[in-house]
Amino acid sequence: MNLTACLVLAALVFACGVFGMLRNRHIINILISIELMLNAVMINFIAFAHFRAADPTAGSVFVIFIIALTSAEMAVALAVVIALYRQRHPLDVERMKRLHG
Amino acid sequence: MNITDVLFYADAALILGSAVLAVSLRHVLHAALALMMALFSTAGLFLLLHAEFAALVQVLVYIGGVVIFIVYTILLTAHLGEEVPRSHPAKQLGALAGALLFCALLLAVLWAGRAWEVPAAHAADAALAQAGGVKGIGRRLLSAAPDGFLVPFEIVSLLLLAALVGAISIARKPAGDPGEGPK
Amino acid sequence: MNLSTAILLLPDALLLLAPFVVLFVDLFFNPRHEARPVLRALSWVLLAVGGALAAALCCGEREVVFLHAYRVTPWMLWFKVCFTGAALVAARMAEGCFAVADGHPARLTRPGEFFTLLAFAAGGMSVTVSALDLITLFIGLEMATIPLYVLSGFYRRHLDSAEGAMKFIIMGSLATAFVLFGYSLLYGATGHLQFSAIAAYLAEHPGDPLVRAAALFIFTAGAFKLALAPFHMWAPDVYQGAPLPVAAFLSTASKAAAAGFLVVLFYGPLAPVRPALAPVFAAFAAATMLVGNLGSLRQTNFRRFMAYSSIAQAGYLLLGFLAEREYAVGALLYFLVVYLTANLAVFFVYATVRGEDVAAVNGLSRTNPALAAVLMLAFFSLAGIPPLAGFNGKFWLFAAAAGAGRYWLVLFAVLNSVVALYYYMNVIRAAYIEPPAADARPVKLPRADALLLFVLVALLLVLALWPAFNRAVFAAAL
Amino acid sequence: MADPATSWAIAHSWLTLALPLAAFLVNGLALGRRAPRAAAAVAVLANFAAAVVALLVARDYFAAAHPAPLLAWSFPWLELPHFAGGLMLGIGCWLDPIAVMMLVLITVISTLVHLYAAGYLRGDPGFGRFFALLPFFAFAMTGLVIAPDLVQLYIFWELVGLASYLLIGFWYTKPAAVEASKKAFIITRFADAFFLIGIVLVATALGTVQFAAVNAPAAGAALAASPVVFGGHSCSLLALAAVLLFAGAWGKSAMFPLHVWLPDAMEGPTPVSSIIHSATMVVAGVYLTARLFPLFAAAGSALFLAETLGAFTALFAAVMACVQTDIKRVLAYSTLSQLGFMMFALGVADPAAPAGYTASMFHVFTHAFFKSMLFLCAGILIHAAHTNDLLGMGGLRRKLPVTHAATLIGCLALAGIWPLSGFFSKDAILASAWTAGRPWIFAVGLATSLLTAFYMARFYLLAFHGASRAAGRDAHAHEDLLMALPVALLAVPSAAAGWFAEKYFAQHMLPPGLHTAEHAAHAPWVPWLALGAAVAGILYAAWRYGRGFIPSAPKNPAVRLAWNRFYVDELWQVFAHWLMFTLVAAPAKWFDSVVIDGSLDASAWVMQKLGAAQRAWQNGLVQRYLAAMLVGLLALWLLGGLAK
Amino acid sequence: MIPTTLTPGALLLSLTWGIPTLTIVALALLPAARTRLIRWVSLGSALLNLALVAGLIAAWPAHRPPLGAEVPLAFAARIPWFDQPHITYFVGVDGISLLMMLLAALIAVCGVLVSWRVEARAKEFFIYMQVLLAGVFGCFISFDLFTFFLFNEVTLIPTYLLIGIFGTGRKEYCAMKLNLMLFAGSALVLVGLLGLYYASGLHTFDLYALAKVRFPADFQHWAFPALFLGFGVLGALFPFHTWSPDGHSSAPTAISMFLAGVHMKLGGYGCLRVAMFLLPEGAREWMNVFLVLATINIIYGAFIAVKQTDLKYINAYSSVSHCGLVLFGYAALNFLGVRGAVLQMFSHGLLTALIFAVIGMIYSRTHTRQIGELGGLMTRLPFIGVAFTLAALAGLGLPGLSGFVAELNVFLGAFARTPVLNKVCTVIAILSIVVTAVYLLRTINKVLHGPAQAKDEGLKDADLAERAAIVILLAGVIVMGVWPRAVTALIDGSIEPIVEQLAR
Repeated sequence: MNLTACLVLAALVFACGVFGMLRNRHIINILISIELMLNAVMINFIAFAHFRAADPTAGSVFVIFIIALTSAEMAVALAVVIALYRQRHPLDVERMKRLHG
Repeated sequence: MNITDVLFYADAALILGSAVLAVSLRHVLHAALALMMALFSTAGLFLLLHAEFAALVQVLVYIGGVVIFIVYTILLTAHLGEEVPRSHPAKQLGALAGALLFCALLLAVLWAGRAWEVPAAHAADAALAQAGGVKGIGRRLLSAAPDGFLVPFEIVSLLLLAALVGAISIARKPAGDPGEGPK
Repeated sequence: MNLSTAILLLPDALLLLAPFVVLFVDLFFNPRHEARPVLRALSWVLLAVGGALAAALCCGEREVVFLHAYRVTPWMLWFKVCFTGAALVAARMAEGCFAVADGHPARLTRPGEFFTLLAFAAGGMSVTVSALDLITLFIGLEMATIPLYVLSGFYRRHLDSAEGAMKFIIMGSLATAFVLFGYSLLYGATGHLQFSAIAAYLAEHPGDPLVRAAALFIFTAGAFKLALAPFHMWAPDVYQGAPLPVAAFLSTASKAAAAGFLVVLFYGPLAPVRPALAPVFAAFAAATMLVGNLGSLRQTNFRRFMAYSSIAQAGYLLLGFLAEREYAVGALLYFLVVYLTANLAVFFVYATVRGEDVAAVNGLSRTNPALAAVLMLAFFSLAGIPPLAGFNGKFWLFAAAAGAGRYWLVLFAVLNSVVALYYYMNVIRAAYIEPPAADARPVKLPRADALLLFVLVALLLVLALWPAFNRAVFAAAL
Repeated sequence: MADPATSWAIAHSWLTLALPLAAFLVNGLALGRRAPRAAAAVAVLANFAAAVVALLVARDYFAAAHPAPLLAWSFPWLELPHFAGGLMLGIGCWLDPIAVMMLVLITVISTLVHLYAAGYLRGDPGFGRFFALLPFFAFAMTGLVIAPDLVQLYIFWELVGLASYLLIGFWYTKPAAVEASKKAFIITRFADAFFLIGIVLVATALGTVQFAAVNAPAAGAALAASPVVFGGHSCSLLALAAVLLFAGAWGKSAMFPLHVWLPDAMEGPTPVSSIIHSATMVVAGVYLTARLFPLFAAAGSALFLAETLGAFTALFAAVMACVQTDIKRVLAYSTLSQLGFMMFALGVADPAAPAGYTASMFHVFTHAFFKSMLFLCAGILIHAAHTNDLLGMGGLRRKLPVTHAATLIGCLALAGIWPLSGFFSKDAILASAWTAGRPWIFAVGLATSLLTAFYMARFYLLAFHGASRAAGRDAHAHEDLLMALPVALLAVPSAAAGWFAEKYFAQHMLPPGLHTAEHAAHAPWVPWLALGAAVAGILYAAWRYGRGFIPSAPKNPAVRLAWNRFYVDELWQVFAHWLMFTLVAAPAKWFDSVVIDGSLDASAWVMQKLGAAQRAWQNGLVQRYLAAMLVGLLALWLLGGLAK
Repeated sequence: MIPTTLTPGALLLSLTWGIPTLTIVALALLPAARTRLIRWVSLGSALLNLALVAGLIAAWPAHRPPLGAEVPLAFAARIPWFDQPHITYFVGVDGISLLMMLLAALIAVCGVLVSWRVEARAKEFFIYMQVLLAGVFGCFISFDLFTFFLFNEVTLIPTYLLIGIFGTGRKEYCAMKLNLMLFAGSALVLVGLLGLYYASGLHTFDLYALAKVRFPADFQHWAFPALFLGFGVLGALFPFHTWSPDGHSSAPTAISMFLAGVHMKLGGYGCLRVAMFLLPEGAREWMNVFLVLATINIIYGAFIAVKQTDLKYINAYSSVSHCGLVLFGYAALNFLGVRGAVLQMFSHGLLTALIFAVIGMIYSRTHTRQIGELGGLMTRLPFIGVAFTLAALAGLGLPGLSGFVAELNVFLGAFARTPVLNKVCTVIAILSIVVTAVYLLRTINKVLHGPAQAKDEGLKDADLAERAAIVILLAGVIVMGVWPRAVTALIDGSIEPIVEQLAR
């Protein structure tokens, strides 16, 4: 276990998120991919905190804030999903193209 | 290779595996469960890295709150009926290529900047041991000292309030209120 | 902390209090959830903020640091002026949307939530520029964004609105992921979250490649919020879906916040890496101007049009980052203030005529000469024609790029503003040369709105000619 | 006898300039429209006063035994600092024998023509306007002849051209007149452009434009010393400058092939033809050549041109005059022919043997009188017969006795019959050509004399003899006093000028710098030969037209060619039109609207298309947007991270 | 030392744009229906300005600084304005700017006079016109490059509206084209100005401070063409001239007069004042290129004018040709050339304004500008006809009228420059006067001469206001032609320093 391994892991997870974000058509799938990316960032923070930082606590603190933020963001995102659903709009990003040009 | 290493690599494999599953499973609910899996194993990684409090929050808030909320939304919207069709293979391939390219470049950038291999002013081991603990974090979060995070802590509460107001505002059923918009 | 330093914190305190005031008024004194009481509450608070800002600018000290995590200096105050002003104008703009008849496409409901979120967003922006550590910065920026996600999707029965909001959220989240990655690298490189500690580390290790990589990631957040190409693509869709006042707020305050965010970092802890990023600023500025201007050509939807126009303006804005701090911050502030003023005036005119399309102002000079004049002056200011302040604003920024020796970029930018002049003049043509629609009739403007418009237009002239403002923003940047 | 230095008249010679100008201003601004008769009176009186002053000037000037050129007065007009050390252009009065001669000629004839016009144009709606424009011409012409430098000359040269333009087009509702005026202006302008180039060249090379300096031997030497090298060829700057300066004379004096404007100029009222297009303005070219004679002589090129062009034009125009039937055109071609005489006389002269120079000036002098008189007579004829066509006249000698007598004098003078004025001057020219050793030029001159005599006799016979062909139009033919008086007055010098002035010219009219003429051996047979030719011409005309023969439309192709003026006009039309409109202007317009404007519109189109493409790319699919963000991030790395 | 406060002299100078500005306010406050009052206020303001400029010219001999003064301006004041970037409100006048101001003031008065019949949206019309005036005057008194540029750009706003609202023909297209091309020209200027600001190392836009700097050759190498081309666009330099025929032809009469007569001159003025004055080495290096372009302008504009059939287009292309003569004069890089160019600016300004005025009067009566549809107007409209004739004659460079004086200086100056190219181009330029004669005579012959047309029966000749406008302009044309020393005395001393600088 070393820092490099952690970072590579985080990068890979992040890349997974990128892949999912580009590939999946369901909005919630895309949101899940975003969660993965944020998760990768958290891995980074914790890894840096553990292996290198002069102020290791800060890493954990930041992670906590990220989680708080994510929940806020997800709450809003899911609210919009529900709003879309209420208007009988398919949760398919490829059909979400009323606005363009 | 000691036991920590073994645990780490196993955990990493788990994280990565569930991440791959989370983005490649077609069914949303399955994907959400895979995400939950990934987050769980990440919490495990945090433990390995002595970030106990982060792991705790991860499990309680992230998984217990956010992912459950996702699942709840999935269930709520599921009876919309139709499945979202699979992406066009070319697009999937493109996404894969894009992700790989991204990953490669990301690693290249990190590699170019591999300054971490020269250890900087590293925290003392003793400090490290309790850095991720509840006590340390709690003190920092509520401290007005130069190294405290009281201000952002207060502000994030505002943020959460704002998100709450907003989410409710949007998600609330519009039936009751007088017409708004023609649709 | 004595009075003259404490006064610097007063505006922020009031601004962060504003959403609560609105919520409070809405919950307890507005049983029928009408727009007017909450709007009035918000307006008064914002005016109080404005007063506090003025007081802080006039008699405040040069700096105050609150709890080691929150700093206020004059240039930050100017940013706060932008946020407050934009919020105030957007709020007034929104009032009309709450007042229109049921069934009108512009109709808004739930004023309590609307104004609360608007106030939250302004507060978040204010926090962003005052941050002294990465967490506060991050939280501030998110607080400036998340309410806007909601606001842009505020029409619950408009698919456009929800679609725009969804796109905004998805793309915004990706940007958040990027910037967080950047923060993590920065944290990893320096081991700290406090700006002072980061700066200290960078002073010792100026060429740390990890920091530069971090800076690139962090830049994306600003790029996204400023809608720099190719991070711009959310903007037209979101603006089009969003209620008009929200679009106005997005194109003004939100951009100012993004600029503030970049200033905080690139003239703060990350200053040592900024010179290395000059090619980035130059290339993104060029691409953004081009994309924005091309997109604006032949747009018929007003908000889309303004979105592209704002994108182009963001491109000009980016030129400021090529200069050194003493010059850049002043130039950016100057540009922002006049850009905000003009943009808000334009949006206000469209809000008044309730136009979805650019063509809504056809023949405006016949039906509402005063409104038409406002529109014309505002657009000429955006186009950068003197004696309106937009000219000076652009000039200062071009001077920044020229000072960095990038004359080709300046030329490219000015030629871009030729294209911009084309489409701005097309709107002016609509207002002045096209005949009015058959059913067009004069709009009756409430006195407060008329005053507001007058102030906005007067500002465009006063800021251009009266040197005190220039002196103030450039002195504030020191 | 007054001394030129203290002479009142010379000191006040500006009056010759100022009086007509005043008449022009007063008539043009005030009187012309409201009180046309008063305008006529003002114009006549002003010209008369100017003539008096001019005569006094002449008297005082020639009082000296060897009258030297002198600058009577000068006003600064425009300073050219930093140009060849600073140059002051002024409006001044440079008096030398030819200038004084011209001054007298212009003012006197101008006065008479003004008088005549008061009768001729009586009742014309433009009466007042005419009496504004004609003094303007007198003013301009005076300024031209007294010019001490090239720039003043050019200024008044152009003003004279303007006056000519305005007067040819006097009847501006008549399309032919309008066309003719335009043609005259543009063709002379074409020549003047080269003239101006010449002036600029001389001014630049010498740093002066004063005639005194330009004509000095040093100037010629300086010009000759600097060759112009262009594309491997070199020619002396002197030759080039001389040819360019001569170009002005070429156009103004209507030398072939720039002669086409002069016959058309007859569309103007007859008094205009009389003074401008015969007596004074058209000889300005000859005058210019005489003015710059030393310079031209040094160059050679210009005099060679003058000689050959003059001779050719003399013969060429005479041929055309023989077949014309328009009364004024006959006179116009005759004028062309005589201008050719004057020109080649100058061409054959050289500073050492200036007989040609003297003869040319002499002919200018005599020709002015009888030709202006002939035109005035033609005017009376036109009034009488209500037509310009000689074929529509005939038998007018009883109805118009004064005119008849005057015309006879004029025709004989022009034909060169002793002892009328034309004989002396023409004889002098022919003699100078012979003595200068130019037999071919002499032969051409002689042939022209013969033709001249023929067409003038034809003119006379067709107009006055035979039965009237006017079909009653001439029933009210009469001689107006105002018109007859100038004619009668002009008949005197026409008849006698040569006789009494010959010696005078030989004595005084010498190129600048020469005080006594070395008269070469006079070939005594030349006058006899010339007289013989003239008589032969007259006899032939009498034989052809004396018996009441009416020329019908010519059938002989050679005559037809001459009748159609050798198609030079048509060639000009085609050439000028093709060159200017088809070859240059049309492609230029095409280039402007298609290439230049087109490229602008194309760039706008490209921008629009790019805009459309950019908007098409923004297709609403969020994943494309996300991909764009990724691309942006990659671009960031490339720009800011990897590329150090 | 130049005062740094608003001295009385500087105040007077500022009033030249201050009066129009105050008039704008006054007009804005007047009710739109009171067109008579609006007209009179505009005329009063224009006359006041003319009086002011005349007064300044009268005062010039007494106030002109001694030869060799560091700042050869009268009434100069350098008032600090902005600190960052460092900008001053630096006003002053020299002979050249006074002459240009006189031109502007004269044409302003005439412009109001010929617009006497504008009824529809008259308030807007006169307001925009005053904006245009303010910009132009401000430009001529500014010696800080920023303010100079600023005032220059101010003229863009009203131009678009004036042409777009009140114009004729393809007015919107033409207005847009004019504005975009001029703005693009300004782009180059802006880059050049910023270059001067930084490359001088002084961080100033002060013209005379910059003039003391010897800019590095490689800077001059690119900055000169940028500035010269940039201003050249406004001066209708080939091939960036096409905005001018279209724009000027579509504009309403008074605006055509002002745009072609004064506004275009800002380009020539800027070329001289900024590009050549500050970057003499660049000027020497590039002048052959611009010489050739200017020659093309002259001959090309003239030939195209030959082919045009719309009166305004004829005059507009004639302007292209004549404005080419301005740049051509500059290309001589010597005293006479520059003086000729300045004289040509003045002369052409008056002339083209006169011709546009006359064309406008003809158009307002006959409702056509096609020369094929016109004819015989001299009989119907003698006053206008005579004015047109005189204007055309001045245009073709007839001595005694203003054009000749300018052309003579330009030709002599250009020919005096040594290179063969100069001489060849001068010859070509001189030959262009023939083409000029062709199109001008063709025009007046077709329009004025020939038999009077029945459909023109009852046309009224110029009214009092129109006569006044014509007389004012004609007087200028004649005075300059007959007594050019009146004009050269004003400008010669101010051209000296520029030429000295050019030789540096």
